Amino acid sequence: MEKNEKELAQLIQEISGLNPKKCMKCGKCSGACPAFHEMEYHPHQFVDMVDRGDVNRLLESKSIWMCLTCFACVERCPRDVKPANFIEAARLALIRQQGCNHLKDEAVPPLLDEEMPQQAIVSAYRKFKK
Amino acid sequence: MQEAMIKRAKELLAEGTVNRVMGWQAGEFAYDITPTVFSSADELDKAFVYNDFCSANVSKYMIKESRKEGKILCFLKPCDSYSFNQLLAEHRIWRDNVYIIGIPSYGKVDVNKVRAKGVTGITGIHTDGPNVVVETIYGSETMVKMDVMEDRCLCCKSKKHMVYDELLGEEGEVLQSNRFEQVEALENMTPEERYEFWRSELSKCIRCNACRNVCPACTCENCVFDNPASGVANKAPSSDFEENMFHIIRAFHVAGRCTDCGECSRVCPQNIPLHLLNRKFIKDINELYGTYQAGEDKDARGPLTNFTVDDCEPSIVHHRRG
Amino acid sequence: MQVEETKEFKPTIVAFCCNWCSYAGADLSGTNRLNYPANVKIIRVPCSCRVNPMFILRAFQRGADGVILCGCHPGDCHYTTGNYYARRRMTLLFSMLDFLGIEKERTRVEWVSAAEGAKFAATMNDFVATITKLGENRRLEDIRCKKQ
Amino acid sequence: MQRIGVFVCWCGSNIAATVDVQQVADELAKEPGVVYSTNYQYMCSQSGQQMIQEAIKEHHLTGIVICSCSPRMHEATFRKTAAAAGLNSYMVEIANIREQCSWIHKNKEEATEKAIILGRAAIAKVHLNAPLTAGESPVVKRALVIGGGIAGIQTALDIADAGFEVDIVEKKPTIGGKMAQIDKTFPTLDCAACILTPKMVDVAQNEKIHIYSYSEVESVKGFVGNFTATIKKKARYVKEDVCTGCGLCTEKCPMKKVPNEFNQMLDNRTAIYIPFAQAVPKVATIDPNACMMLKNGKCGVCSKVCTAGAIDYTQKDEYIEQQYGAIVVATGFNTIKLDNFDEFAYSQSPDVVTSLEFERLMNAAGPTGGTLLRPSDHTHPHTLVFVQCVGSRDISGCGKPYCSKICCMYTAKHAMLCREKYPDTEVYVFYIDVRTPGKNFDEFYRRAVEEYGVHYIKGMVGKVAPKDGKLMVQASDLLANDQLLIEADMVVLATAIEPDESARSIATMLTASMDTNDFFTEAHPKLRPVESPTAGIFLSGVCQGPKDIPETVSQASAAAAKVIGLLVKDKLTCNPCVAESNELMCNGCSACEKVCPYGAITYSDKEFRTPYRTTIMRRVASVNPAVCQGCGACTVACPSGAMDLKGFSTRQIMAEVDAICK
Amino acid sequence: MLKVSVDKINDLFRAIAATQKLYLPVDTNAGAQYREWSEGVTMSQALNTNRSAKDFFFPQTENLAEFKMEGKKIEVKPQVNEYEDYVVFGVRACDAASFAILDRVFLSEPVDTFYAHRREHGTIITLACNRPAETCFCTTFGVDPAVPGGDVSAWQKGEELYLEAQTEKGEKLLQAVAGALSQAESEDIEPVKAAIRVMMEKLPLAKLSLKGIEDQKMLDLFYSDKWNALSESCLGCGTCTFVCPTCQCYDVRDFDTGNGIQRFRCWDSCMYSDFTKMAHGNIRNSQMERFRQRFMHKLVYFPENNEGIYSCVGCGRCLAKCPIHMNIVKVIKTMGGTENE
Repeated sequence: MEKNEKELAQLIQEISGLNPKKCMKCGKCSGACPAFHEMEYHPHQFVDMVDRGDVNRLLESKSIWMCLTCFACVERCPRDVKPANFIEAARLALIRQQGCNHLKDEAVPPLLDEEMPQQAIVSAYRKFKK
Repeated sequence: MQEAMIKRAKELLAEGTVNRVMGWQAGEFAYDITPTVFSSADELDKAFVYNDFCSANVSKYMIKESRKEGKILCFLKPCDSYSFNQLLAEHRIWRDNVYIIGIPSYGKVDVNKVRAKGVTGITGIHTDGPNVVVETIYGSETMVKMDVMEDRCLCCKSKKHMVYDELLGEEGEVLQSNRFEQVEALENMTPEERYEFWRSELSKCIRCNACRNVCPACTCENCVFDNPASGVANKAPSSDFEENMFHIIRAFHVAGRCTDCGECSRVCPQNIPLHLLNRKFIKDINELYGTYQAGEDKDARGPLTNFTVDDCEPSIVHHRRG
Repeated sequence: MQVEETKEFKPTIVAFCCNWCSYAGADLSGTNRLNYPANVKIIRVPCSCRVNPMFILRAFQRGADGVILCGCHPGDCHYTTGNYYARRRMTLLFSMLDFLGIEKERTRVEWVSAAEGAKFAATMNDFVATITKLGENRRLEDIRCKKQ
Repeated sequence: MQRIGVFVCWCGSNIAATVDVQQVADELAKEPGVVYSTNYQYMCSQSGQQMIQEAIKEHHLTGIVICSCSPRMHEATFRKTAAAAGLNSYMVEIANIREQCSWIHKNKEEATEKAIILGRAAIAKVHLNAPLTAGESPVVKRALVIGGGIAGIQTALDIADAGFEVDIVEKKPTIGGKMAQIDKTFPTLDCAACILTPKMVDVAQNEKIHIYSYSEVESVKGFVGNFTATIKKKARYVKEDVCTGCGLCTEKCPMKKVPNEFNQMLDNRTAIYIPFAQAVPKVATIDPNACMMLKNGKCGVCSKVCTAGAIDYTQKDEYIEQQYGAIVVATGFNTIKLDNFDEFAYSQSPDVVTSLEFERLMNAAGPTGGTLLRPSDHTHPHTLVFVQCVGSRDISGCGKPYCSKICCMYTAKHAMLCREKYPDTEVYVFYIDVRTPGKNFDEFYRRAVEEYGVHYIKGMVGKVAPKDGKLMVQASDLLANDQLLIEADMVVLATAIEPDESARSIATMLTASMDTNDFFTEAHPKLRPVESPTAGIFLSGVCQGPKDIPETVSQASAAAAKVIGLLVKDKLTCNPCVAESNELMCNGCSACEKVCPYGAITYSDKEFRTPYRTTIMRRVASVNPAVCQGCGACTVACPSGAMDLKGFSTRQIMAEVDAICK
Repeated sequence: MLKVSVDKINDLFRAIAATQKLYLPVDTNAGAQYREWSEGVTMSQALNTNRSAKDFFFPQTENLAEFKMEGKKIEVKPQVNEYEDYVVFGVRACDAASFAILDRVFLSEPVDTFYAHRREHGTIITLACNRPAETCFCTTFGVDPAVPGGDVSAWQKGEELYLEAQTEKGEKLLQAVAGALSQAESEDIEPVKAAIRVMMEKLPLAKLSLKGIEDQKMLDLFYSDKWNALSESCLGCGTCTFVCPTCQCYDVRDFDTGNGIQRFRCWDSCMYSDFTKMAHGNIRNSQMERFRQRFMHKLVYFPENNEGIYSCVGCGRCLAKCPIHMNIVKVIKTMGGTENE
């Protein structure tokens, strides 16, 4: 069921319902992005990567989780491309790849804080596993 | 309602606002109502009626009447008001000469449906709550009004008046109607079935022109079918083609202007569901060019005298449905 | 050989072409010697918006098996807006014919520019093939006009 | 019954090789009404034409059918031939048996059969042809130019040069338009005023040109060659012919705090004002919204100081009716409002300016006398950021979907001028694409980069935030894949341009079509770029689409050439194949009027006789044959068949259909 | 007098249909219409058909001649029809009475051969009206629905159908199908007749009389100002004329088939604006005149020329079908027709 890269890019487009081809590569999204420096790939690159079908790198990158979803890029984009929607779509696509789980089971333990209450861990599992 | 209408009409006559009243006149058997122009209080008292059989759309008469001397009072049911408004849009009525009173309509009764229940020798009919009581020489019968209501009233599109100077009774709302159901049913048939359906319907046509002459959108000085120079003139359905042609062109000429008042089907002596052709155009227009109700806004541009750059291509017909 | 050919169904096709684009396109396909069947006969009209639904019905009445309307591409109309109106009229007319159960393949609209001689020929070839497959027009014929 | 002659052309072997021309001629001879039928090698040749003419005379032909090449080739030829023989040119029909028959079919039998059918169709049509005479309409030898910017000025000068009267209607108190506000022009960097003002003077001094300044076109009626325009001359409360333009009143006026629109509101003017020193006409105008005297009758200073006695507080709007043969639209443009672009802090900081404001700030006649100073504190800016494509190429709905075309070049100009005048400034230009197609344009841009050291950064500004008197500009640098934060003193926005707000109502007045962006549509995008589809309406300058000055001037001259071409004619010959309304059948529904692209159809109430000596008033359509172009849209819109098209009448087309389907 | 049981009526139909075509009223979605009988077709119980029975002799359109054209040659080909015998079953008294009126027009010199042939080949079986409707007023014109006329008259009494030949043609038909019938007595149907007459008395229009019109001068009627109000809302459609059993006006038209001219005739209506339009124009320009023409013709001109016979049989179709419910009864009453006491 694993999708290849092209299909993934397609999926992201479908989820977002947007057309990355409309982008005229002005960079205003990245110019407006408050989380720019936290990201490995920047909003304009998201769009471009989805367009080119080069999404594996993107999905593996932490960048997509760095987006604050402040929608500055959506607001500013003159071409109605809405980069943030692609980012959200990329997140969803990734989650779908993981059986609709936000995290893989094995990825959880290293994230745990020793002092984290038991209840939080359980509710986290509830939250992140479907 | 009838009393209120007569009262108001008399007032307007008395104060000189109008000198005539367009209304409905009682006939021989309760259901045979004739649209009539009344010019005195006496006449109104004698014969003015407003009941479940006053189904004739009187808006078309205003073309002629509004050009006469003095102002005429015209009672319009909600669906008539759409036709009236459309005629205004087409500059056919001189608005200044008409005083309009909007009146409610609670659905008209189709005497043919009453007869279809095997009732004959009708001497009187009156509404009794949800029922209709029919007096005949063979006795009296009670039937549910909904069962004998005109088809067009069963899928009424609006109870709201589009144009009026004053209203009697309560104003209604534009309704969510299921009036396209029959069109849809036909669309879902195979072309062969549709062809058979229309052939059997249209072959009944006797070209009496009642549909055309009653239609408030058909107001041409000289109809193309009466004009030998038009190349399509004919008097009789002398071949299958002529039957099709008459009804296609009739519907096409009113496309975008037809308010769906349903008079064409009401008057057809051969019970051909002619309104379905008009409704098909309305449905297509709504689906392809955005919802448009003729007669709703007299300043709106009709769908066939308008376009957008991104209109669908005619080939859409080839792709839609089978 | 000859006998066989006469038996074969040869549809009558009427093509309404606007003077400025499609008629010129048809001329161009002639200039470029691009073949299409001889059953296609062209009627020149100033603009696709001159074509009245009555003309199309008339053609069927008189024995046409297919009617095609060609005009300038939307946006290129010599009269700026004519083909937009034609587009709406024809869409509604074709839909109505379909509603009456008349084969929708018998009517078509194509936009052919003055430069598209090849498209004109290809369109006509395709249309003739479609109509030939469909057979004679029976549902919108007038028996009085049939050749006896 | 017509007497029809049929002439079948061989076109050498072009037709004759695949079509049996003899058979075609023989078969067509049998058609009802055909009294003469022949074939010949080259019908279009001198001898072929002679043959036709002789046949017309000898056989008293009332109509002829030529079976030959496409009517697009020789229809005109054969029409002339017929006319020379005394037959009406419109009694000629062509059966296209070359392009649409012999050239596409290989089988001779098939091709011959088709040629015969095409011939029959032409015969059927010619049976119903009626002699048509091309109508004539006189041409008023005067042109109206709406708009007095450089486009209008150039058009007016060129038309006047050819000896025709021209009226310019300008809504502002002076002509000159946007160009008068500009400092320098690209790519030569010569001063706009230096090249514009002499032209303005030319206009003022040209006897053939009349300027209606501070005026608007109120209504336009009529059609090509014969328009009647009503011009509203707004009251300026100063007698134009008396005012000497000395300017004393403007010095004395106590109402000094009126924002100065000529300087883009960057400074103030008085209530009575002359927009700028070289204004034409150089006449003062009282702003009725600011003048104390006009508002509450207290003041009257200007009247007291005016030695010429030009002030007239009682002046009223004046309406002038004038006839024109042609109208040129030169309504120009404005920069868009920046309300939708909060991110650039335009409304928050006075140091964020549009490029047109920047022009004024750099202009020696501007509010700062040509010294570049920040509007906020009048200090010299050291870091300037230019943002391109502000509101252009925007499909999000905030701006305009098109490219405004001029911004790349003027931004390069601004950047270059800054660096030239103030070498101590750092200049950044954020661009998406730099578009410089034009003579010496790219060289100009490269000079800005290479010689003047302007920092061109591919990327867009995402946010401008005023902070401590500075402007924090956050932008992307796409090539470095970085986000920059620049501390700027000034930000200049290359604001998109849009058609002047008056354009829409003028288009409606003229029944000229517009696109969705309110630019006027040209009759043909390539081949008739300076004409509107509406006959007699011409387009000059940005009203048709974004343009720079050189392009505007060339278009202005082109429009003038077209106008001159029209005005030199004494009469216009109209295409006789126009629509015609049968009043007896018309029911006045307006369907035809709505689909007419030329506004050729008008309605009037007419009295008609009805039986028994009665009459009835009916609204009926009539077609102006001078305006109608003969598309036929109205004929189908008309449900009653009252509207028909001459030369392509319903009956003619149906006869062709019949003949073909037979 | 013969009879057949109603449940065996198909035997009778079968016997008739064996030798000639049989038409009878059949229920359709357009009311009862005459259709050819075949196995499985059942007769309508409706009082009357939507369209009148005149269609059998005077169809709505009928080809008269053809002009063949080839090039410049024209050949005239008269219409040749082959006529077959046929039977119409279930015609009501009113329609049967209308045939006599049509005959006066079409069979008087010069005889309309198309009509004459159809009339000759048709045998009419009438049916008495057991349940008359409110729109019926045939008695006003002397029609007795209890004695329906035709070539054969039929009465239904309970589960039996009684038949009696009225003409030679009828006699012949009944003889031919004698196998399907059994003998009966004439007195058997007297109660049916009586019952019908009782019902007729009860009808709302039973007392309608033309006495008041007969007494008036033709020109007084013609110039009466009542016509204006009566015709005011007339739509000018042809419904009344086309459903009328006695309207017999037609137009002769040419149709260009592309290969020649088809000359045909088709029903016309005096209500149409182009009715009797001539080169000079129209003789009746307003709808009032057209409206007046129709009723003056039926009630005054026709009787004037035909020994007092009205050109209306009181079938009531126009009462039921007029889109605006203006009809001959309202006209008669307004113009001075009285209630017969």
